[in-house]
Amino acid sequence: MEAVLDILSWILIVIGGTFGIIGGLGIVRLPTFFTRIHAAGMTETMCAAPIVLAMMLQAGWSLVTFKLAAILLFLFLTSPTSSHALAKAALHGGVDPMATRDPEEPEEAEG
Amino acid sequence: MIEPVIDILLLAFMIVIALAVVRMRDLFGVAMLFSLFSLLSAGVFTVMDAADVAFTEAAVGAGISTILMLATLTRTARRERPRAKGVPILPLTVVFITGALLVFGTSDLPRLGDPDAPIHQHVADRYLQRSGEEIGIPNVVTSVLASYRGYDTLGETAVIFTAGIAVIALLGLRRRRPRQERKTDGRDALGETTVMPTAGMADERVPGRPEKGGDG
Amino acid sequence: MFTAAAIAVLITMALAVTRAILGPTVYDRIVAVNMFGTKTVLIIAVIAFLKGRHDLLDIALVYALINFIGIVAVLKFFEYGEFSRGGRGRP
Amino acid sequence: MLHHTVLRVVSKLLIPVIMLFALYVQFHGDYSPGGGFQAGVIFAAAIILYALLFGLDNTLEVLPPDLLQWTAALGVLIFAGVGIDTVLMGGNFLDYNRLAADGPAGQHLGIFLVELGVGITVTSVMLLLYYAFAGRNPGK
Repeated sequence: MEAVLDILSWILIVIGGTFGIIGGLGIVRLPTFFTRIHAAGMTETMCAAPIVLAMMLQAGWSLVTFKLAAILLFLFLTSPTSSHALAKAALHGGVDPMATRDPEEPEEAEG
Repeated sequence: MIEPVIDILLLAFMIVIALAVVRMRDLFGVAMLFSLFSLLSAGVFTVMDAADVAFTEAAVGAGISTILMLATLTRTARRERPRAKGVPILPLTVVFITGALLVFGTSDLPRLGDPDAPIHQHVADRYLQRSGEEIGIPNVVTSVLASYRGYDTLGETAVIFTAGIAVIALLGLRRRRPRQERKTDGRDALGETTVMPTAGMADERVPGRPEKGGDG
Repeated sequence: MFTAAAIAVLITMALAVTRAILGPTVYDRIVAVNMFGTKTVLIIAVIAFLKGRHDLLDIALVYALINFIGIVAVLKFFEYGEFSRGGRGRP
Repeated sequence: MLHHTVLRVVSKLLIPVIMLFALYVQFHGDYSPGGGFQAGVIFAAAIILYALLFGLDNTLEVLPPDLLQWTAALGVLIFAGVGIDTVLMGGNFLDYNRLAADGPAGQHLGIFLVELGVGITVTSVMLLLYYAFAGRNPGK
């Protein structure tokens, strides 16, 4: 049982760490704001959730697990919300999304 | 054994951010980086096991101080003034001498966490050993803060109170008219006596202006 | 086990700091700071587990809540340029 | 920030939780990190979040500055009052042992009251600071 939990935790931590580093690379390497917010949003769920879940598996049934569950719940509530609000603010603030790239329009070369 | 690595990395991030703050002209970006700085210092405090300090840094640094900095930015300009030409010899000298003195001073300090350090020789031992029987609460920080050092905490509370009074005395407070109707636009409820926003601005500019039902 | 998690989170933090400093627009900075806040929550939780001091989790919890307020304040500042407007009614 | 519907809904969920957490920090400070200072700041942060999203005027109706000026003083008064009380009961200033029959019980009560005073003052002052900075027109 202990070994199963350890293996599960390892798997979750590897998943979380991988997604975290991929998202970190994404936020540095991707070209525009809206692609970067995608990378950042991905780390906020796919990096945080597996690592916290792994900790919950290691903690067993205790107050610690409850606190971790609360952290996970708050992160899941706040992170996507702030990402969404930020994207919306940026869209209204005039950042070019570059997603609706129309082949007929030639002026997208400047981006 | 990973802890020193975490510590060093967090401190390195702090140095990088501090340098970036010095170089940056956009004060909004500076406020953002300060928020990162306080996040990092809370991380460092956590590594050092200073849970209460980290907690304070978390609550004050990340939340309130960012908000207050931004609120101050709404009252001032968003960009720093461009710096004057030339190398500022005198300030540089002063800064270098002060920095060198501080570095020299650290050579006298005991190692971090040294049990023979002077700070641990006087009352700390007694607090740690007797707190359980004398105060009876598990968190020694709270017992030192609120009981052994109650005078100091009273002083700190008085300082916070005084700071609040000072800021109100300088900036004044916006007051809602008590019988004011619920307006649909927040901008309609500007002040106590003013109708025009500009007029309100003009006389609120006077610091310490006595207001009706005054605050200072 | 948590050492690996700590290293991964630290690398992510380093990359987020890079973007926060480079960030051409303010929005990039805000994204980086937001992401950094989440990673700080994680690193504090990981440190709590590495040390075996579970009361440190309270700090992670308070960050998870407070970081959001900071981001909302930043957005409000950036959209309105002031804090007294934009309540009920037309913003 | 009316058009941020998601933000408003999520904040409505979060604000009570943040306040509850502040109370936990306030009254659980004997056992875990935290205390009056931190709790006061977190509580003020929850109210500031409300003010950011739902407008300063709504907040001013719930917590008018006049009230906050009184509560800011009240916190210090509670703290100093505990000290005066211990003097009246024959001890030194802030000697909580006098507050109850045996030492630790008195200490518990004293620390509870003192932290409450700190929390009230810090919450009030933080909100007053926010009001003072936010409740004015920008100077441009």
